[in-house]
Amino acid sequence: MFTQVTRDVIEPQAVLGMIGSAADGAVILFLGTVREQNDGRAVSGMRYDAFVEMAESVLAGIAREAGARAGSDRIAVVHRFGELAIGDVSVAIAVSSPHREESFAAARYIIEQIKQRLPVWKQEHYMDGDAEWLAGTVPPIGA
Amino acid sequence: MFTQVTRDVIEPQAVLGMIGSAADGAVILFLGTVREQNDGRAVSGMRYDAFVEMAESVLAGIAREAGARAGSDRIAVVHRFGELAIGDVSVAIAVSSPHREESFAAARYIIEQIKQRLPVWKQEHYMDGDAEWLAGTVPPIGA
Amino acid sequence: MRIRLLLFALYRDLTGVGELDIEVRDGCSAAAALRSLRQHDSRFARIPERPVVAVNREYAELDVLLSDGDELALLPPVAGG
Amino acid sequence: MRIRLLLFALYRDLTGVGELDIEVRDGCSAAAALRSLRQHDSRFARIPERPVVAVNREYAELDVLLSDGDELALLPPVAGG
Repeated sequence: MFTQVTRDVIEPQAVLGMIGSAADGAVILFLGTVREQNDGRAVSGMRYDAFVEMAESVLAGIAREAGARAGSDRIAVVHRFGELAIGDVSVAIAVSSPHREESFAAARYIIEQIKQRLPVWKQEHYMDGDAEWLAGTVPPIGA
Repeated sequence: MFTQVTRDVIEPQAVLGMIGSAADGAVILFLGTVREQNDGRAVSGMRYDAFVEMAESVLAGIAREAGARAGSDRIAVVHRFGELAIGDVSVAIAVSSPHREESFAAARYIIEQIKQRLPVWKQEHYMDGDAEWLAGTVPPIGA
Repeated sequence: MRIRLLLFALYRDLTGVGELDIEVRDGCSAAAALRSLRQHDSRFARIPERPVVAVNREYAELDVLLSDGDELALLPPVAGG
Repeated sequence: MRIRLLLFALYRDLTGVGELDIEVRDGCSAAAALRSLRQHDSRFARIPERPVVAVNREYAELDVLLSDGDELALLPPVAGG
């Protein structure tokens, strides 16, 4: 199991290389990428702010939970922060498991939990020079 | 949209490289791989037989259906046939879309339909020298 | 009329036949072509009486009528992925 | 006692403060520390009265009691992924 919150560019191939096993028949890779448009406004880039130390620990917890549900420890999750350009990968989630149901469910669980609980924030920069922190989600306390 | 039924080794990175767009915030890659064990028997390898010309056309149809549902034409699917070793990728499905729900649903739809409809057959080779065609699924006629 | 028969995977192993051109009654159905085949060629005895078929690379019902030059494929239950 | 305050994203922009060591009453709750902060430092007036907080890098209820040296983070609603 591997989790990381990093300022470095995410290489999908490297994340994929961290999982997989001869026992596994299914591999899922999910990538979140920066879109050129949001709610109809032209986006020039995105700044991700993170409470890095806490995010590392929350992310490790999410991966452990997903692993327990999927019955697999072949899970790698990397979340980026800092300045991202259009098309840049903000998050990569890779899971492998004997059968596909578990991999799909684990990848989905991880991205949903990231959105609910990871102490990370996005500021969109718009083509018109404006910038805005995106409305977020109040994390369930006790999680 | 790209679909292919091929004897060549599948390179996940190449399949991933065929999709994605500045409009998309989510990318899914699903890989099916050959497992070292099935139903408790040690597997040494797998032979995939395919009705290649028909499989190409069925696969293109499945991708089109998934694209219509997901509202995305950023879909690439490659299915391999011939002799595969443990760990080899038998199928790669890549989808990108503005939001993650559509990508997850499209990838899942494509793998389920492949299992129901693609004219492809698997013969498992076992460590004890035995070989067996795996029981399959009767495809829904009219599909 | 003449049709082309294709067999795959288990059905090819059971019959030892991958491809075969056969003569059938003009305008007969896929089911009729298969019945005639099973009667006249013992290699086909082990193929199920009502296999999944494809005509010209599309899944078809067994009662579909064939035309000269059609390609009739006998398909074991599929197992892709 | 002394605690360390951390602010992120919108809350850092609203206050101009990212990190701050503050003196609070011994054994007070996170809520009490925030009330005192809002009364004595006008920069914190624009922070919601009941923000999400983390104490020592774990989400916590506002009525959690603090200890000397604790790290109290004020977290806007999160938006990862």
